[in-house]
Amino acid sequence: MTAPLDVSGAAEPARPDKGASPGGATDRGRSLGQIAWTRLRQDKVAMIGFGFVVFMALVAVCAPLIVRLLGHPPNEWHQEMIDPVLSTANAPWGGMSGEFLLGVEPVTGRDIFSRIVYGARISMLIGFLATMVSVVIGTVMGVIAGYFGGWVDAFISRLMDIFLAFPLLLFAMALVGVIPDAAFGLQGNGLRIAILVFIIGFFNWPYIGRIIRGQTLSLREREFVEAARSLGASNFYILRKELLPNLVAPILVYSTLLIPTNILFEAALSFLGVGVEAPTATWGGMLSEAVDYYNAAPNFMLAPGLAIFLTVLAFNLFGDGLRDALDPRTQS
Amino acid sequence: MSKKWLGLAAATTSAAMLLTSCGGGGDGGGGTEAEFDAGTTSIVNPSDEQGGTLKFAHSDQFDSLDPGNTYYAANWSFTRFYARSLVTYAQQPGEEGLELVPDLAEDLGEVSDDGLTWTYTLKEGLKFEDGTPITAEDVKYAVARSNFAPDIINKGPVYFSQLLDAGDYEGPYEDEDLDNFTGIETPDERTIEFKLKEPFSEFDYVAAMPQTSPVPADADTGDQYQTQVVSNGPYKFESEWTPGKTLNLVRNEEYDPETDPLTRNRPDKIEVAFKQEENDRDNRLMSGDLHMDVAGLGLEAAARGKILRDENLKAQADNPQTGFKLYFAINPNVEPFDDKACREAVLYGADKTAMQAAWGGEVGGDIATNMLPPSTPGFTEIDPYGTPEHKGDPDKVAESLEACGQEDGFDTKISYRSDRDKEKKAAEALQQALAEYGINAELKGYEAGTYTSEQAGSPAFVEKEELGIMAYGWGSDWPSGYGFFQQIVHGDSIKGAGNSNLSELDDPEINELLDEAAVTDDPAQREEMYAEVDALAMDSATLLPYLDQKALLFRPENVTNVFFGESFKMYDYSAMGLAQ
Amino acid sequence: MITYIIRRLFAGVGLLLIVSMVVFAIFFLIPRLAGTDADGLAARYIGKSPTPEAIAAVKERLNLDEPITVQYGEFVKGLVVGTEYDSGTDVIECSAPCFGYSFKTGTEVWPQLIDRLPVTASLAVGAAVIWLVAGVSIGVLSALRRGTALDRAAMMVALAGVSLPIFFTGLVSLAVFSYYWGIFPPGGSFTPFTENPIAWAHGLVLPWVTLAFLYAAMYARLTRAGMLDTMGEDFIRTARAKGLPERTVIGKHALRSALTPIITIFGLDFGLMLGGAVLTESTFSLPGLGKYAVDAIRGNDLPVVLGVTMFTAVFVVIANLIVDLLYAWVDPRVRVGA
Amino acid sequence: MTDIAHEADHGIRDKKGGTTMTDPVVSVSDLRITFPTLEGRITAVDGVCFDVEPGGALGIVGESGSGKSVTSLALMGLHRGTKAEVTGKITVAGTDIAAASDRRIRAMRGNDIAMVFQDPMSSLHPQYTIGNQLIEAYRIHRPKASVAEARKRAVESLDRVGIPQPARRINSYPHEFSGGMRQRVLIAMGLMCDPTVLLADEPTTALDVTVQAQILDLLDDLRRDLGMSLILVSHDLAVVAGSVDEVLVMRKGEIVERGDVRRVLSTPEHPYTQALLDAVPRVDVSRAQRRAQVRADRAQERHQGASSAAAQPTAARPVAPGPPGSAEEEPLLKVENARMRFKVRGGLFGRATDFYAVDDVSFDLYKGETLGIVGESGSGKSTLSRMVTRLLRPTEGRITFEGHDITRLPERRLRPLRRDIQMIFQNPYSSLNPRVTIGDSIGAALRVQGETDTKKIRMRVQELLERVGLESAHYNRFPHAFSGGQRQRIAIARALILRPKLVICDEPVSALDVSTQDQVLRLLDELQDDFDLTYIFVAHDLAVVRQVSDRVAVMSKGRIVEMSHGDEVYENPQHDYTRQLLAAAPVLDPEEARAHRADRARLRGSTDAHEAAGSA
Repeated sequence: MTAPLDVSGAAEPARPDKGASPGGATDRGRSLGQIAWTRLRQDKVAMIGFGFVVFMALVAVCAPLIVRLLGHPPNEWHQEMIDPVLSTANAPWGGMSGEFLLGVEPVTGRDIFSRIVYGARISMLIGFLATMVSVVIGTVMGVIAGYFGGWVDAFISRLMDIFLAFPLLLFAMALVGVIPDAAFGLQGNGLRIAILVFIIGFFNWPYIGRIIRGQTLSLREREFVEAARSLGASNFYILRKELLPNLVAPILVYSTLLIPTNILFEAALSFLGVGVEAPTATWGGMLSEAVDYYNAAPNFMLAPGLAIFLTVLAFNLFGDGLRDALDPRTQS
Repeated sequence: MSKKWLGLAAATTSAAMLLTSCGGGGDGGGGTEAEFDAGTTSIVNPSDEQGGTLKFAHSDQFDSLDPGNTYYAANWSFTRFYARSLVTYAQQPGEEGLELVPDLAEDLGEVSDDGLTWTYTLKEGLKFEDGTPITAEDVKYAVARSNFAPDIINKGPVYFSQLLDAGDYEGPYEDEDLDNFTGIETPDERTIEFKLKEPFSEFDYVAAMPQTSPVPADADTGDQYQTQVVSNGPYKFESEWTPGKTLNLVRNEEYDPETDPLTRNRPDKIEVAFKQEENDRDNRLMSGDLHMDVAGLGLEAAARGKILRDENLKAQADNPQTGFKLYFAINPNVEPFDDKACREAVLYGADKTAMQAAWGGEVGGDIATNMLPPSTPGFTEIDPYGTPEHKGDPDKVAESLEACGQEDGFDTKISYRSDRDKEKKAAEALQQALAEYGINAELKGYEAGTYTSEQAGSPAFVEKEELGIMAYGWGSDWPSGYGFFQQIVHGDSIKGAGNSNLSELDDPEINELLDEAAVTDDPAQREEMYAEVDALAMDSATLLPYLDQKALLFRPENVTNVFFGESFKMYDYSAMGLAQ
Repeated sequence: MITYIIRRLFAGVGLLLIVSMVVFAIFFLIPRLAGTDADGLAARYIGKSPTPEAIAAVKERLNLDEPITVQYGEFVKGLVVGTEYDSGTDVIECSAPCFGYSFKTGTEVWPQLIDRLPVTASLAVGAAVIWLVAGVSIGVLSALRRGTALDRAAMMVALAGVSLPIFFTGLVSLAVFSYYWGIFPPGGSFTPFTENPIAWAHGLVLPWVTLAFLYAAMYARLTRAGMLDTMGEDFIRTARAKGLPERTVIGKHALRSALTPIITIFGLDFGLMLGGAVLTESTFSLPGLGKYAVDAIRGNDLPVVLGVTMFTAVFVVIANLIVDLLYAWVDPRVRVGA
Repeated sequence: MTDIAHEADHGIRDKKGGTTMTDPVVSVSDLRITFPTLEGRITAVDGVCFDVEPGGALGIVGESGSGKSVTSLALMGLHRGTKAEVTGKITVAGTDIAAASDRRIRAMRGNDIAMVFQDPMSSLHPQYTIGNQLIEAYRIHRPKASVAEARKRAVESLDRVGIPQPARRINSYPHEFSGGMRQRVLIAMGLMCDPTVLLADEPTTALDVTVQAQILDLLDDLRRDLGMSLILVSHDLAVVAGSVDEVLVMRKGEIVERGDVRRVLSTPEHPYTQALLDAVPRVDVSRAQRRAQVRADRAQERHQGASSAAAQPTAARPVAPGPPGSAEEEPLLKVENARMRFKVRGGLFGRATDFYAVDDVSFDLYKGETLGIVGESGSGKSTLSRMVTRLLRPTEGRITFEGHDITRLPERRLRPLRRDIQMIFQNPYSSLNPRVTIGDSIGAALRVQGETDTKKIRMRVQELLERVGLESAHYNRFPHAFSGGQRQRIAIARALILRPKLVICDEPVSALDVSTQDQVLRLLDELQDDFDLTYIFVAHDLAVVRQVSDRVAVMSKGRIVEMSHGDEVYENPQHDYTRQLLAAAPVLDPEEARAHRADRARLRGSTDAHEAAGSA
């Protein structure tokens, strides 16, 4: 996936003894997190990514408001915009105008802008929630494997191998297809989203799990864990108070990098026709419908494609920046 | 030589175009001119030239090449190249194409006075591709294997097993003694007698199915038969075929055109490539590199846009009705549709123009107001739930809602096949239209592969999931009201799985009418009865027909004798040849 | 060494068994939990007119009434010793490894898999060559020119590469290069290499490049990170202190170290891809294993889905084994038995 | 091997080595090296000048951050292409490093001047055989030489540095060698082209003391036999003492003192050098002497600081407790026949074999005394200390603390015991959780033991922080804001917060600079007095152990080979291994160092075969 992230401090160089007064003037009394944040703020590219992520999150949250101001309800048909013979927009540029900012969908005449805005909700929601599922499962399994070692580690490691040997996309497709229509007290799109979140999250946990396991393995050997044990701390206390704070950085970084992966995964599933129920707008779904109109309505293809691209890029930029900021090796 | 000819052809088309644009065209007449929709009613490029390789492409693959094991119109049309049935459809454009003509049989079926025995006599001198003569036993065996061994061969229709009086015959694979199959008697080498349980006046249509194409028992390989079908038609398999691989047909030397009412031997070779990408297929069609889309479902959106914008290309396209009725079935066992008024609210609320748009606008289909397809003999236009411009009638909706006590509307579900984009869009259109009246429908997409077997086609599932409205489409197995209606409105056809009577309509009056039509000899009388069924079915307010589907078909210039066959609702492949 | 390989092969078989169990559970168990009974499952294999007789007959033929464990047992038996199918008139021998029999198309799954493998393999091998060459060289170059405009530009492109959904790049490239300009054939066509190598390559250029773009971007990032780590290693300083020219320092000392971990990742990626590049094959309608699987999932052709998944898992297991052996060869520290 | 046999001949040093006869091979003048950082450029080396004569030996000594390594890299021209800015003039074997072309520099590297790096594991490419790496070094400078020739040369070179069976071992990979052997390989690589100057940057820091002595002996030999100049860079004055003629002492990028090694070590001029020398623990200074010194210093401090400090709790304590055996009191800790077994996987079939890290160890420990445990890496000393703290459960034997058998107590019942036995770890960078404030780190012990009153915890932590020489305001800071020495103080505070009776110090100063080492040792001494502590002091450094221990146990291969009163062990060692260790210990006096070298050669004669087998 990406370059391994070392636990903060592991590769820290020995500092010259500066006498009785600790630290330089700059990092006096601040946590590593605060230092990382300062460094992150200096990384312009990462901050642009962060800005765009925040922007997309806002778009997703405020979708109804934005659409009310700038567009039409996402599922509203506008046949007056469609040529009855050709099925595509009856205005130039795919119907792009002040009224329809990104033009209209062929056949239905729905507002592409509104659908992109609403599509952000699905992408972001599933991206975030699925990542949380992966992170929770991955962290728990990774920490358990790394901390307890032995047969527990062997078992969990094999389990991760097995997961990695699965063609995930096929599995997810198959699973979404065979899942019941009402379960867990949910139905309709709520259930579909829950299932997508679970499946995407569930299949991706080994990626996080492996990293956390590795980190835990190296942390476990650190003397502060032994020190805690020699104070009489229980395993649970050590996991929670000693290991977890050190795992926050890698978890944060890999969550940030997993979100875009999951957004792409959701888009791919929608593209392959497995996703939330119509007529709910999703970027992947729009893209798959746009295939037929690549020449008559290129705006229909480009809009969702670029939406996915920019969002994923923004997350990646931010995640890369975050990793650099939290990486002790680049501290100098 | 050929270059000159092409240049000439190009000149003619542009002249025709000029004429069209001056408003002079349209009459068709001889119908040899290549103009838009000419192939729907007339033969384009008539020619008797032989030779060449006719190239077909399929975007997927046939359910089976075994003539006894297939249920797709395209395949029924295609198998005519190597599998002749007892009777078949005439090779004519327009309505004449719906007429039956004897093929292997000397004449159409002869029915006994009690209506229980249909007798066919094979022509003389008929041979399989290996030269062995075709006997009545071979036809009997073919029917036995295709209808009575559902564990092995189950993709085709099962009219014979429903109609024939065969007792508990277990099929040729379980019971190797064909004499135990009493549903068909073969008093001599050439006579075939079908013994029916009850009279059935339209039996000739059943006999026209490829299932009556003879199969030599010792060459049968069960469900593997499709890899090496023993031909009795003008072409045979070049070699053993592997499913998915390109199919090559070559001339069958044992075929005698004299015995054939059709001319179906123009090309030297026939080739079918499967799993061809649609857009690629369309481009190759337009370039003439490929001759036909064998599935006959029409062009994809990209090509459609291109053709409709380009008069030259448009002149090579036809836009006939496919005989498919697109409709929503409303299930009265799902609340609140137990109340007819609630069903009527849906019928009045539907915006059929939006649904038409979903299927590609005017090119995609004509707005339908009743169930029976217009090309069916006896079709009468009625519009019992008509609304202004087909866009829905707010007043009537409000009235109906009030009548069923749901003034503020209600919640329901609309199911559709998720991998069928147009059906999905039509369902969305209905959802949007109903939403305006407070009828909030949740869309439920299911895979087409399981839609009929497990979801919409399972009454238990429908009730459990409360699928009030279900998108569906239906085409007739043969061009009559019986063939169209029997499966979708007859109470007896309701099944636990694989049900097509989605509205679970079980109206004694309709059932009786259909049963009676089955034993009525006079076609005119039958047609009247079908129109009556049509009216009754509409009156049940459980069916919302919205479109008579149309396809935009393309015929490359180098293909001769192209016309739309009304029988299988696609170009008649058997007649085609290639310009040399 | 031999013992090690044998042990790994056994572990691989175990892995395959688990994979098959999971797939089996997904396709045979979950539909039942979702409320589909044996009748419904049987109806999937029947054409447009599933009569009760047909359903009963098919249920019996496919053992759908048997408990799932028995059905699974049959499947495994088929894999190990082969099995037989009744075609009606004959008994079809499906010899081991029998991946099952598609009742939808009336064909054995195994020959179908073998039939589609060349497509997927052509796609995977070609793309892999491109992405390895492009990704690694860009990564190395970027690392060596760290901080320069070249590095930044390359890394931005790489980041864009990993951020672009492959089906989008695929569609755009199809639209531009195939439909508008007509330089390359549209998807859907595959000419076997043995038939016409030029047409083979010509038809695969777009899928290759599309697929390789994503992976090249990933590998460029990985390589760069690996190179940067390696260039900071003590042994690089040693190599320089020996007086080695920079070319040797990088080409011999740095690259070997930096590329070693990439072998593992490549093995897994390549193994998975041999089981079908689902999105690429779908976008370009290439008749490979991925497309086969997607079609099978859509058409509910369970034996095929099971077959493709198992096939993929086999590739992954083999790829992992090869990678581990290769790794031991490249990096003496992990040599087995040490 | 033959060269080693003649080693005794080199006991007398060639005194002419340091005088000027020809042009210097290495000449550095006004060297200044700066690095850019986020807070602007920092100067790592500032105005350094020195010359090295042909055949001469120069030592560069300094603590971390003194700029000694940066200087040595500059000699190789290894700052080229980095962000470092180098000014001043460096000439190596006639090559002007600043002006020469890259090609010229490359021709010089390895050929005129060869460098031996600190960490032999990471300095060799792990994926190539050593032969490959040696041959490469030769052929790059002798392009006409055939592979066979280069290979022959490589075998010779390996033989020269004392690698047994060099013709066979040449095909081995670095990881197949022990640390000392790897360092020899690295030296052999340096010798491939007969360089004029050998530059060794901390060549022995990662090695055990006996191996360190061997490597230093080897370097000394080579220099003499091959007439090379040697530049030896180290943080340890004792390491350079016996190996160089001239020494530079660096501090913060500047040279604070230079001169003949004997002169600098005997009569240092600069206060920093003096302080440094004072801080170096001396193996010849006994526990009693040192304690007396510490107490005297402390009393003086107090006297100067506050005259009110009348009551000295230390005064009541004897300098050393009575002889252990004769004490009528119960021993605080009793270890009987303790064994610790680990399963080691390996072999073709992955069969596990048993390995005893601690094998049949017994000792008693009395209240108030300090037991030093000394041994080299792998001797089992750390395992033993973890058994005593019950971080490990002994496989066999018995451990009794205050009369209670704690050998097999379950984790839950151990909690009260944790109050009484505490541990101070070796690496203060790894023993403090970087994500937890030091206040929380120290307070964790109280919290784990059930204290819930946050205010109380805070108060006690701050109290203790001040006691170990930090400020109470540091409570909310994170470990990264502290230096190594300060971190170790924090670690000590954490160990003491529960007021334990027994503290096990596992190499508490080995990661620290010499001057800091001394401060921490003093602190430990003081605390022992103030808190009435009993110590087990585990270390590899003989001198450190001697200074803090009442009794000393020498461990080797899991066993205690010798245990007795501290001075007894040092002045009258009974076991061969102890003698080896003592002979290997670096000493500050150059003359004595030479005498030790001769001793070592004699000792080695008897154990040569054994050592060769052990390192394979």
